[in-house]
Amino acid sequence: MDINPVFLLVTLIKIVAVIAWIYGLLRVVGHASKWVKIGGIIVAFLIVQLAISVPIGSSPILSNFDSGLLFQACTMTMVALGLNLIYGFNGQFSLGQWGFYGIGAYAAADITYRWDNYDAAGLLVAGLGVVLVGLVILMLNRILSRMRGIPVLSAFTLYLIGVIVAGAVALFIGAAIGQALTPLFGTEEAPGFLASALMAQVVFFLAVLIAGVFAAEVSFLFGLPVLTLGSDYFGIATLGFSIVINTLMVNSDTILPFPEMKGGRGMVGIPKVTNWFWAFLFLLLVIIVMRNIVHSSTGRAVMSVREDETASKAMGINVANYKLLSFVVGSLFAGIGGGVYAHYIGFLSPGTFDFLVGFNPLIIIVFGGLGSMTGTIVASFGWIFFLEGLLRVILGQMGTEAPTWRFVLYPITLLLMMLLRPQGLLGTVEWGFLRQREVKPRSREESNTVPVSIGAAPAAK
Amino acid sequence: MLDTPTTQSQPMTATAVTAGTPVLEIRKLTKFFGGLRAVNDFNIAVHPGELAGLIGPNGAGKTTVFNMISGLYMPSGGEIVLQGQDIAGLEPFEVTRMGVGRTFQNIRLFSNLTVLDNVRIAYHMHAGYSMIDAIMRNRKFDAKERELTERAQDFLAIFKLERIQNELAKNLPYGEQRRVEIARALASNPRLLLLDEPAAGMNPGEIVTLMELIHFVKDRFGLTILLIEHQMRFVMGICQRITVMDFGEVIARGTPKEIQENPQVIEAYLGKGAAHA
Amino acid sequence: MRALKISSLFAMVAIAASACGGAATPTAAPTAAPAAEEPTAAPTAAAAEATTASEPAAATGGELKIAILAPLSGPVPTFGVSTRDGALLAIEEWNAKGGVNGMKITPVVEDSQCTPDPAVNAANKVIDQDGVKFIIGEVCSKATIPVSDIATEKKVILISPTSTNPSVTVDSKGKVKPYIFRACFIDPFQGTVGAKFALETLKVKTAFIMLDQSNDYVKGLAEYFEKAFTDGGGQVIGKETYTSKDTDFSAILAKVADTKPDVVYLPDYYNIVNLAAKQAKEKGITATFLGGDGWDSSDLDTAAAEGGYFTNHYSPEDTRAEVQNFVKSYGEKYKDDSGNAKVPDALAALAYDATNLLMEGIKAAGSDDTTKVNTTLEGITFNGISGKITFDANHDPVKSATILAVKDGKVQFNSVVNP
Amino acid sequence: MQQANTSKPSSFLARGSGARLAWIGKGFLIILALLALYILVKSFFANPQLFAQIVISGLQLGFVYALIALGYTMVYGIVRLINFAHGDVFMVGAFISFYAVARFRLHLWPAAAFPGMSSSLVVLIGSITVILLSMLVCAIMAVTIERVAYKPLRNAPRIAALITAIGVSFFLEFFGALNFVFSPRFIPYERPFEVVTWYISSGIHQVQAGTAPPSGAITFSNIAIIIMVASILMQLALQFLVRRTRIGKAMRATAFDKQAAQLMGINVDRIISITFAIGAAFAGLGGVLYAIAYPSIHSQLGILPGLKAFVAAVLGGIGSIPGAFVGALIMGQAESLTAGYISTPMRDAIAFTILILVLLVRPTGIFGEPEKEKA
Repeated sequence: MDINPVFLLVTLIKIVAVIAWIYGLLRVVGHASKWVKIGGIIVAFLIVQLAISVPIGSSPILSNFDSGLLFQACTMTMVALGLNLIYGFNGQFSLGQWGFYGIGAYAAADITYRWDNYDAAGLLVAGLGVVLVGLVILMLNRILSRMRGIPVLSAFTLYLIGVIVAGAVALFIGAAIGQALTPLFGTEEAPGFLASALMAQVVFFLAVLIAGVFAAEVSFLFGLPVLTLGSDYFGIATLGFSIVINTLMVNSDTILPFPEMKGGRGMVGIPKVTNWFWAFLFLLLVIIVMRNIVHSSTGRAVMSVREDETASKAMGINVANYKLLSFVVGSLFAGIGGGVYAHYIGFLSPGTFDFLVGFNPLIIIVFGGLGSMTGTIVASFGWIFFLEGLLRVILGQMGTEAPTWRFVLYPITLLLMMLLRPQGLLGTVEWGFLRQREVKPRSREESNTVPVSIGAAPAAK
Repeated sequence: MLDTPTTQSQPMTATAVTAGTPVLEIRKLTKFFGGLRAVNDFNIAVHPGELAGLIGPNGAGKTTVFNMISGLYMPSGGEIVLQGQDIAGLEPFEVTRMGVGRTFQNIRLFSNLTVLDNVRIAYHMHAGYSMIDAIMRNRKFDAKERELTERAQDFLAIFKLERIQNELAKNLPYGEQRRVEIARALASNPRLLLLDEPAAGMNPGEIVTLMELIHFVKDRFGLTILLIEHQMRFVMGICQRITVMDFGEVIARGTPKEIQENPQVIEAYLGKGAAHA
Repeated sequence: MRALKISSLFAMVAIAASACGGAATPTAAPTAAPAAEEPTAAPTAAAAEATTASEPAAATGGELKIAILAPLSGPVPTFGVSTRDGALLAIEEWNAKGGVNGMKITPVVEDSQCTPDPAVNAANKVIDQDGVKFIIGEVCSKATIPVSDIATEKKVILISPTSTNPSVTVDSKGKVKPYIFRACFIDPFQGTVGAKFALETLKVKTAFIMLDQSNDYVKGLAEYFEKAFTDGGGQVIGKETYTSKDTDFSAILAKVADTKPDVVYLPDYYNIVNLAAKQAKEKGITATFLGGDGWDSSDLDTAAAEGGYFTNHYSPEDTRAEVQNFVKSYGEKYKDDSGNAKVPDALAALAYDATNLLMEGIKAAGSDDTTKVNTTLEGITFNGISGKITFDANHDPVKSATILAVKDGKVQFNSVVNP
Repeated sequence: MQQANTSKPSSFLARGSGARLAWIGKGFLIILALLALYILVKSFFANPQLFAQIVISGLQLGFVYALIALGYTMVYGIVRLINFAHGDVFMVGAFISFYAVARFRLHLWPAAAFPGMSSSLVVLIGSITVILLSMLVCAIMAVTIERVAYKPLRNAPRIAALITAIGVSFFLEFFGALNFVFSPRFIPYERPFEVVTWYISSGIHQVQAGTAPPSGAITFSNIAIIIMVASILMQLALQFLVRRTRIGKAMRATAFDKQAAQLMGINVDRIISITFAIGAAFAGLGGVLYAIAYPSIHSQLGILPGLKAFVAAVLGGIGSIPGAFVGALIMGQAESLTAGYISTPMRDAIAFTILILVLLVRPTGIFGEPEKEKA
């Protein structure tokens, strides 16, 4: 086949346009005026929505191919931002992000699947279970944080027991009163309140949140003991975690009690609810929450742990807590990303969550620049649009043998990138909204301190 | 995680301590590293408002004592009583929250953060808003964050660092890094300040400035200071009482003058022959 | 400032909006599949987009684009290469005959990696960018399932040569997906044939099943083999699972040696057979190995599998003219590293059949209108390499199975079992 | 950990209230250990022959892991880099020997050069030649990789080198999968020598093809023995190298403090290259032996053994040579026993759970030195 320069050009233009769009969005969200902000977000949303849905000629600007990439980039951004919080901002080298992504995807898919199949009891158990487990964890956390010097393993065991009890209670309650809710679904012909189209959206929204929280709870349990390990050891333990999760997915129908997940065969029948609105909303939520955390006292504490644990401790920061916090929040983002992904693709298979693919978020955050949120976002979009978009278009045009070269070109790009820019694409540059607001130096007159006369600053410059 | 930093609106001066009761009293403090005895039967009492010095040759165990006070090392035995409470074996962050600030021998700044952030981090435990407030960016967050920032800037102003507050800590020259570190330690609102070789690597001119600075902050914030130092000139010029350590044990204590004349100290510093010379 | 509040406000507005139309957004996109095009003629980007779609379907003359989605990279590139080669051979032959309905066939090969996301991207790309209306692929069920949803939505005909998972052609509610077909028999048939062969021809009593839990194909075969074998009076005395990445089967084989079954059913791909059967031989296990079409490969270690039997779609030794011609032309077109003619494996044969099926369907429909092709395919009777193919109500092919024996270092034709 | 033996009743902190709960965590671990022990003991008494058989297969696996793990642990010890490409070097080792044997019949060269040589000697010399060739090629390749992909990043953040390691790993896997390189196929491996199996049943007998050994017999093969011997020899050789030679001293110095070593006149770059070369040579040997034991090779062959070996190195305490060895043996047994008695599909999951549990008890692995307390 001949190379078609127009295709290539269009694809390139699309990549540039997407990055420009991200830049615009971040600028607009960071704007001081409330109305510019609201308007800007809506415009940013509408631009893409129109490009997806309004055909020019008979095909929209963003075809299904492009919008598919867009959704994947959105979920990848969420996952990668979460990892950046864990690794980039808190310095904990984690390879387990992909596992939490998978947990989120399967959990959310399971909830909407149950909804789709009128399984009221199942829905109740899932919702209640996650809430109860969360409450138990919070409660135990309050109690245990008052005790001093409790060994991590003991705390872990107590949490584990608490979680198991909470899960059992949820199961019991769900089984007891779940059936009573079934009439709410109505019948196929006359759908009840729960089965309505609006509820599909609401259930999806809740499912994604619940999935995120569930991933966060798992990460809490796992992270509590494992975060006591040193950096590289922690990395290996998390790699192990994602492999364990993957194995459990493969055996979800035999070892775990989820026949609808069908183990290695892959879960089918997940309603494809994700559209641009949801992807955009969740992306925006994750970006905002992340930025608000990072640019706050909590965020500074998190970063201080990365910079110097000992000094951080000496500043009164409970290092273990902040490691756990960023790990849990990072996993929450991954779980949300997974939930959005599951409802975009409508099919889950353990192969998607293989540990080899799990290096991708790590590659992305290093590419974008560790500790740079903008870098992560741009790298996520750029990575998907390059590997799945541009490379596919180029190789597709170079004949029938060329596609086998895809994964030869990709690592070469990776190598060159790392050798040329080891600090990442954007270093620590942030755009618009994500930039820390510069604090103006206060002049001496403003400050309420007594002027000091301790001589000039030391001469050692 | 999930803990809310306690809102403590403490005045900038430390709460008055009844004169006579030591701020810090260490009794029979011992530390073994494996079979090696790093600190043996160490005793000291630091009284309110005092500027005490801890000196000794390299490897005498001074920093180990500091690390045990600030909770980085678990003592093998003994008591560390801070204002009537035994803090031995507490987590470092708990010790800091009880009012012990410290600097490090080899400067330990958060090097990829700005000077302002370095100081703000120290005030984190008194930030007064939770992560939820931060996520919601509510009024409480705005108010407290502003208060916290202004406070941090006050400290920077005291140390003449306000012009470079947005520089990354790693880009500062050595002397400024030292000052940032002291400012940061002070921002954690301590009653007792532990300074680990603050004058290391400074020239005589800088040392004079530093001495003035330490005197100033001590009076300004009503602090009690315990410092480790190598430079005799510095210690002799600033400390009221000095404890000398060698091989993990206290070999002398007294006023600078007494110490200067103590033959054991001279021997420890200059070797055996020197004392008889 | 209050970005979060604002975004939640925005969320509420948009929820209201999406409640009516949100879920429908994907389907709101125009479903008219873009037809064949001459992209180089398009002067600008926008025009290219437009031409992709607006040029009317060329019924006669012009170009017929067929996409081949195959895992050319990723975990199982070897399957992809065979599939691609088989399909390309068929396309070449049709082009040599002057194309279908006068249309020259242009293949579009895409790498789909046997993984959902890349497969979906590849499918979207060939449908949206290349304007393809017919897809051969994917090989792996886990990639074909999500692609089949897209194909159904876009009214694109998809024939998977080798995906055996029922969910490929039937959705989760049990409804048949229009436009989706497959060229291979599904697990129940093959598993049952294997069991019958063991019981009736080999006359064995006890069987040991080794299966890969994570591979639905293997699992399906094993399941139906077990059922048919037990129903037929045999006894399954052991069942052990492994994973596709395992290389060491000693622990399982120790159990096999311990239980001494008559046959070991190992319905996995040849690479696993090469390892497991070889290790079994070395451990002195004498049980007969029995397997499925996954064994079929020129890389099957015949020394390891010696004495074994497997069910397959076709045998290169089959004397039928179609088969012999196929084997000959495949060998002429594709050479292995040392320049010898390659013997097509089942994947190549099925891809070849799937492509021919599609062409016959298009030819019979008289146009490249996918709805018409769908109808003709449903009623087609096609004589392929892998036997006579008709489709049942679930778009699964009904055809015969071949049993092959590994004997004297060669794979030999044994018998044909009709459904 | 040492607890401060303070007897201060006035402490308002109620210190120790949490410490008194230490038994919960310990109890949890003990229950898990007892459970594992129970399964093992029960299985042993249920069928001792089967148990022995499974242990033997675990040993074989463990010794192969040990060969790969040595490379991981050496490289990590010196440059603190998790060399993800190491598993793929292992794969290349297997392929080199495949080409040497299947294409160039290199394993038969003594017969061609010295006609009349006894066939067993031909096999012996031929096989050793093939193995040495593989080791050499792997060593050269690893040094090249180090020069191209890691050395320029020595002063960059550690993660950059890790990403290039992943990149190199992908490159080797997928470049190898190209048709004109190793091809994407699973290739039946032609062995330079045949595997002979013996069984123990009132004496040691050779297993004849097509006849089953009597029930209850324990079988073992020559390749298992070769792997074990080679692995132990290499381990000893490495210990000797590191402990007794100048290069070894330089290696230890470099591992301890790169800058100080440089000041002492040690050519750090050379030492790092040598380390990579030695590690890769072991991987190459492992690759050949692995391919002989499990004779089906493909371009992604190295991923899983590489990963397992790496985990083994971590388990034993990364940076420690005996640690890698012991870790690999534990890993092999864990896998084999899990597959045999608990659940094959959960084999990797359980192996990793063991790793995590061991790390919780000993945070730097079994032989790892505790991380320095720093202040």
